[in-house]
Amino acid sequence: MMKDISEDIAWAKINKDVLKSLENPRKLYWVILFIAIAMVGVAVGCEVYQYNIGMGVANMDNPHMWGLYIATFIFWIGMSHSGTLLSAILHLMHADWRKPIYRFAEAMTTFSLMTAGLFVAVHLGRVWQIYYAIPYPNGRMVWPNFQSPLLWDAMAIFTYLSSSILFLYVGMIPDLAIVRDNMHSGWRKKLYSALALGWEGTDRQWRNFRVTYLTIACFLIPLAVSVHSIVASDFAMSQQPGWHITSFPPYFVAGALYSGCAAIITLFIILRYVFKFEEYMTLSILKKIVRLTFAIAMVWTYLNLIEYASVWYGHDQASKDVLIQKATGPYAPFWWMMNFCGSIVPLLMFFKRFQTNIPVMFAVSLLLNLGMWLERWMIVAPTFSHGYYPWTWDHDQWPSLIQWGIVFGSFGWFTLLFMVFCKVFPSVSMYEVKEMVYHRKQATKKLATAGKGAH
Amino acid sequence: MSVSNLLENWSEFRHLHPVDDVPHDPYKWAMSIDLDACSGCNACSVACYAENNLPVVGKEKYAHGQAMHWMRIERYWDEDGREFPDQGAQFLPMMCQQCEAAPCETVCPVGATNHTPDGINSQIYNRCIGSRYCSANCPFKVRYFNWYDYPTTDNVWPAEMNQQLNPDVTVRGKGVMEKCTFCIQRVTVAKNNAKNEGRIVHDGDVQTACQQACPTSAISFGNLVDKESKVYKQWKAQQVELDKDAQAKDKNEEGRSELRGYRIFEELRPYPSVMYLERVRESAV
Amino acid sequence: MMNSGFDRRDFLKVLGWGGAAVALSGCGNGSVEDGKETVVSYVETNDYMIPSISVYFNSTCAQCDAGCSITGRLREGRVLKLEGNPDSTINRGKTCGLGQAGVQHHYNPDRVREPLLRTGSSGEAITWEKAYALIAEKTKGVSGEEIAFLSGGVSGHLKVLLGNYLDSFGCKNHFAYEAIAPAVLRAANKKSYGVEMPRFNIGKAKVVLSFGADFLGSWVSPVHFSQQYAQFRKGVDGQRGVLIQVESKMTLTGANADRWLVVRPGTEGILALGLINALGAHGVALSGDVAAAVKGYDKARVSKDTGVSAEQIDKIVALLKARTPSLVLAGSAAEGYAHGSQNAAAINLLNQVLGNVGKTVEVAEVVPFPQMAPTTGNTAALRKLNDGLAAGKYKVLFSYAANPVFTAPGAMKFKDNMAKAGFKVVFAHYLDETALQADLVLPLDSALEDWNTQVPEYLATCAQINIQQPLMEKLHANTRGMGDILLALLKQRRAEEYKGFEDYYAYLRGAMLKNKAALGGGKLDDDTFWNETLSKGIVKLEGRVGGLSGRASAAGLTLPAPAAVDAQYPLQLIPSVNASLRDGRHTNQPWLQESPDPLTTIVWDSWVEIHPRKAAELGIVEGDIVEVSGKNGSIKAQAYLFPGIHPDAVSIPLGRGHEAMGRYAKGYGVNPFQILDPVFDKETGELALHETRVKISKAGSRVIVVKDEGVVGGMQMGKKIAVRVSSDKVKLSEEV
Amino acid sequence: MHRFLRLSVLLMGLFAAASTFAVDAQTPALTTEDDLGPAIEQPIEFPHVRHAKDMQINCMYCHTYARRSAVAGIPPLQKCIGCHQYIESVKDKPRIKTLFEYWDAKKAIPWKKVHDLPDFVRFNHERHIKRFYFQQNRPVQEVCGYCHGDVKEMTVARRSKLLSMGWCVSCHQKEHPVSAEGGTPVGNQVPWYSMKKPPADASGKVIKAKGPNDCSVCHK
Repeated sequence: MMKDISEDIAWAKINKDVLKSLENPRKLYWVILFIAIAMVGVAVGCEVYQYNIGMGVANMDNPHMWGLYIATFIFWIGMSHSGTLLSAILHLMHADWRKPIYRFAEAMTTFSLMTAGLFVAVHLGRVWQIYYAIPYPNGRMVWPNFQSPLLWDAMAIFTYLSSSILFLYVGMIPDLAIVRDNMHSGWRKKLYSALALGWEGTDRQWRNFRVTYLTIACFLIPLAVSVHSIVASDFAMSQQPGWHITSFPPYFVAGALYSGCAAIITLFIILRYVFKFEEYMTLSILKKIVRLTFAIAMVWTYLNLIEYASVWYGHDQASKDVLIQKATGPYAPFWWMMNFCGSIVPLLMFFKRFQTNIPVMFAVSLLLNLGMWLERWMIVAPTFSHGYYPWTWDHDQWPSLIQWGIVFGSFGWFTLLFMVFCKVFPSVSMYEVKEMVYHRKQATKKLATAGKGAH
Repeated sequence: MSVSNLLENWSEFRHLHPVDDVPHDPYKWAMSIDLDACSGCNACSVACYAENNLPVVGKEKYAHGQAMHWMRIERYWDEDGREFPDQGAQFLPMMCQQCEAAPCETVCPVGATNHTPDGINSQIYNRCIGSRYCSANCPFKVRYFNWYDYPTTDNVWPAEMNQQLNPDVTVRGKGVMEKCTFCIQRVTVAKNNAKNEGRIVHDGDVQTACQQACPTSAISFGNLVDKESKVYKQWKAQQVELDKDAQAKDKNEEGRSELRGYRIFEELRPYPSVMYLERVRESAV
Repeated sequence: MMNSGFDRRDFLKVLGWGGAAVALSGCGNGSVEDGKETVVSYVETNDYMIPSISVYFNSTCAQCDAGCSITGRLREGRVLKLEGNPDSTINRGKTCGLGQAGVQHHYNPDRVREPLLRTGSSGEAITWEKAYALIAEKTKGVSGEEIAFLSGGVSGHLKVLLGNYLDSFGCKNHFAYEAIAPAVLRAANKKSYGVEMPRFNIGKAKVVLSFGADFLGSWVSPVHFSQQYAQFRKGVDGQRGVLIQVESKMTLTGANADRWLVVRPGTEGILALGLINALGAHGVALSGDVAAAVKGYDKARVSKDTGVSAEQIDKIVALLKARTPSLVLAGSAAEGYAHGSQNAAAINLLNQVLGNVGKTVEVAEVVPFPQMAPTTGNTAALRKLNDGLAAGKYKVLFSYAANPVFTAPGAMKFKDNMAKAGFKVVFAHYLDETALQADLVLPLDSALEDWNTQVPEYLATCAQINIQQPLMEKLHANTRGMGDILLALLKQRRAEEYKGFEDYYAYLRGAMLKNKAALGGGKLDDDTFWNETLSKGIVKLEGRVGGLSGRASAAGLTLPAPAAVDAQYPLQLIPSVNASLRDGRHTNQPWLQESPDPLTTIVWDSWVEIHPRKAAELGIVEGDIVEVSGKNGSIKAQAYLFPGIHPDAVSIPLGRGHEAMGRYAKGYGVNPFQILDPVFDKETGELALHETRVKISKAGSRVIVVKDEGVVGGMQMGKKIAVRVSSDKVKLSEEV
Repeated sequence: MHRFLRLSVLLMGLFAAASTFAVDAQTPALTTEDDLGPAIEQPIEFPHVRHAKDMQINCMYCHTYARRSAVAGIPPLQKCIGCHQYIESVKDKPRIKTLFEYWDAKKAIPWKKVHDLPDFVRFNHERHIKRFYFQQNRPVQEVCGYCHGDVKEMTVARRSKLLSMGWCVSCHQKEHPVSAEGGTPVGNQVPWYSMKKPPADASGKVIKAKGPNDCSVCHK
């Protein structure tokens, strides 16, 4: 059996290897960073234009009120679930193998949420009035509408975002202290000193740290589930055919975990190479994530089929029409592509020899995410082009370059944040890896002793 | 503005389902449109442009489905495969149905679209942040979004044209949702005049722009609470009730009913305030 | 609502600040902004001028000649909206979309603002004094025969002044031209009934059989007929009226028919005679000449010629027999052929056979001032003018309220012929195609700034003179009313006679007061009478009533057999008249451009209507750019598959395809006037609009048709949206 | 662990306290809040203090539209001249001279708007005057003063109230008398604008009601 991690890595080496990522990544890092900045530039340009001229430049129309922005918003919200899954759920379940990779997964959570939040703003017709949606005592003496799922959404996202930032930060404190201790003087030392909150590694500190971490983890899990359920209720609570589906919340959560896991595979492979983390992000771990992803893929496929079936065998003709239109109408290529990427491609993960094949898994993970992105688009768009009112069916609604540009740029934005994070903060949790190595050692020792005893 | 005041006034803030709700008093504005009289001439639609400062978006934007006609005339053909439409076409003026349980109202994050005690689904332009959720949830798709800044960058009202703008109606800038308001500016004036005189608005005191223009008088508008109003009488005669999702007509066997009043998408239970009267076609020819 | 005791000219002075300060910003992040804006305040004011309170003034709609009375809503001196005047018997408080758009005619940014004199290829702004002097100079010593005055239909005092002006030269060349006018019908009516325009009482009829009369859309007095139609639908004695429309291309009225009958283009008259024949066979007494005239038109032949099935003819005959009175109307679709007069005569004959004359076809009252009665426009006048121009007969040409360069068939070469006139003066609202050919362009006031009186051609239940008066101060300092211009020109000729009139207003007031007694104001003093007249906007009169000269004659009624198929040009081109755009004079009003065509829902562009069957034969799909070519040119436009058209015909709407006029008109669509064959009605000499034969071919490219309907077109996809019910299943008499 | 629990309890307590405060926190009484607007330079420095305080002229003598229309209006120049042509004593004052210059030129005075609400707001002077001045017989300067402050103490008028939405709403949320003596009975109906019927007194008559709280009443 492959080992998740080698048990004979010296602790000093762990420190050294991880801290190295703060200093000299491979050249590819800078290439990625540069591309990401360029992509963000494109998006900013598009957004400035859209802000000045109006939402029309995105080529949405009546009744195609929502476009890629909302689809991509859901996509990014979905992405964020992987971090919570790995760090909180698997933490509670004592899955040790998560340790080298949960940090970046958490960062992914935070940054994809931030990206998703931006899409809310990008989507709004009058983003400069966004404070109208915030419930606070104000001079206008009016509250926002608490009945609106959109408001729940905003609240859920903000709560989730703040909690996950907290979670990410709290979990990093011991590592920040290590970084601090390894820094020579200078502003960076000051920064890390401040962030480390005077961590000394005393028993008391460790005890409080563990309780706090555990508490936040427990708190985060229902939040993660609720946040995507609420996003789902944006649709499920509406009256539109193709949206008004009871199974949407679990379906959305499954989809979220799915795309999150796929993204973890992608980033896992990139980080492993860029920051030379081969020793920590081992193929054995990759295999585990891949298996997890496969399981979730099947859950998603199941829920997806349930959705189709419930529509098909239900007696709501309008919803059925939307489903038929998805499969046969102008969106058919995307819809079939989504089904292919979401349900067929993951079958590759079933095969052992692919599970650790890095190029294959890289390609698969990208395809899965493409599929999941398409899934969101296929939830949002076809209902608009085939709603209740036939007179308004299907005006020309192909998203404009502006819309694509902003969606495209959001990937750059996410990558930028993520890459900067990995350069500034230890993206592999040093203390947890040490623990892991320690546990591993203990286990091997025990095994050895046990073996001896047997003889 | 405190939380307790929010909880206290929750029911004021939100109008509930019309069933078992507080009855409308003294006003419930409603319409009835006789499709047999409607000739599809578009006068109502143009009158609406004139009254409500609707922007003319131009060919290109119209092609993108960004037209801003609050009132659109739909033309339907028979679908039985006949070669010529030898029974004519069917025209349907479609505008905001001012639903009592409006799907748009519940989803607006800021309450920019909300129900007035008079039963109008009002749209507060300046409160709108442009989430477009209301339109997404509207079964009739009668909400129109300002995709562009028509008054300024688009210069829809160049030179002297802007002098035609109705000062009683806001000129909407970009990013705002808008829709038919039952000419609420006219209703407001009529209500104020009535209040000054210590009475309620009589039938005929207020006409919507479309109703006023309509050459065949197919559109009636009035107060459904007022038993003297034409609209009340029409609804009554057609046995259409505001708070029901199935009417007397539907309960009869197919084709047996002599009533022609119906509301569109009644089964979705938005409880529209607009009743249509079926178009009649002669059976003898 | 109306204020009576005020002097209109004072009212205009009050509004000294014009239309300042219009708040455009509606939805900014608004908060209180102190001291940024200036308050609108007056120097002097009247009691009724209260800021934020609307004032209403009555006037007359000038968008078409139907003569609907309107009420303009004013706020702070700006006219905002036009409503119908409920006192008018013509429109009874209602308006059409075209009428609503009158304000856009007024506020149009493309209006001509200064008198323009051509210098080379460009225009130079000049003063009015100079313009008048120029006209005086150019008309000096010119004989009456060398002057031509082209105008649209005119009536009222403007017509009087115009007549007097031309009289001063001894000129008889007044050409009243309307590109789309029921001129053939007028002649046929004159023959059949003794009057050009009897009163058609749709409201009283139980069956209306209309041969292409689009009375709900653009025919004669559509708003009036629409109301009658509503009444007709509610029914007489509880019996709902039945509308049968016979035409080759569905009009708005056709779309509202209970039975829409598609006939082979031009065979309307044959069907009418066939119906008479069938009525005779069903026991309706026919006089000898009628019986003789319809003898050959048996069901089999009629059915073969027209394409209407024999059983359908039977049904109609049964209905016409059972439900009386009925009403038969002959419309533009029947008129627009070389045998248009014959068609109309045949249709009128049907009315007579059915005994409708005197019941639903009644005599209309006539305004007792013949000098004010409308001079109606027609196309024969254009032909005459064009011939004269081609011969170089005219030294001075005036053109008012007509755009012949746009509306004359291209084959007439009007533009070239016009260049042969020595000096061309165009009174213009826009720099349209005709104005661009002028030597001198004189800018006109809009109808909402100008004084006038108007007598409608079609009078409803009483005779009336409509008053047109300024609803607001002039927008542009250098435009003039047509009346004022004519008066100024008359002063050049007959200074003595007209020196008492300071302006057209004074002339109008004087002329009206002179006939105070006849106008029903005998007991009132001048000011009261005048103020009341203006306040009402209508003068209702005891009209003169003539009699209908009862008998349409069947003599000379010969209808040609349907033309054989022309192999080279197999299709008939039907230029259709859109209720909003008409002959194209309103195209620069953006509301009308964006108001969808009721039948196709297309906006901002022209299209070619093709029957789906024909389109399938030719491999044409919606949005294909097709070339429509005839003997006199070709045009390219997008194809639209339209079930309401005869498969052997194609239809293109008139009104679009301007090369000038303004930002909302120029460059949108194509102008089918340009390819019309110059075929004329044999009796009246009117242009036969429907006689053009064309072929069509795909031009290669394809566009997305800009229209309101979605991809599923006019289908409801099984949803209960626009519902139709058969008449035997409702009881209209019990409704409210 | 105990410390941790203690900390948690403390935090929970703080949260509870804050929430309780939020629940019952009242926003400041906006109606009375003063908010002095900028001083505005007018073409003529019009002394309200002379007219309204010294001369005791009713506000509505000049702002005559207030009781008849949505806007209060600036008096036409005609009205100023109407009095001032007979007041010889001040004819030489520079302000009056400017006034006559405008009159002679027949030019409207370009007064600056002092109380300029945003364009999407519809405020109806007539209704407020009818309600408080005509029906409740409150003194005119008090009624106008609700929104315009103590104009009689000013020369050039200056905004002295907030005129924000919350400021308007806070007054509309007050119970105002609607009894026959000082209210607005409408036929036999009592106008109530919220979904809740206003409280009635012992005899079953409604004596007090809130102002309209319908968004569309004020927003156009």
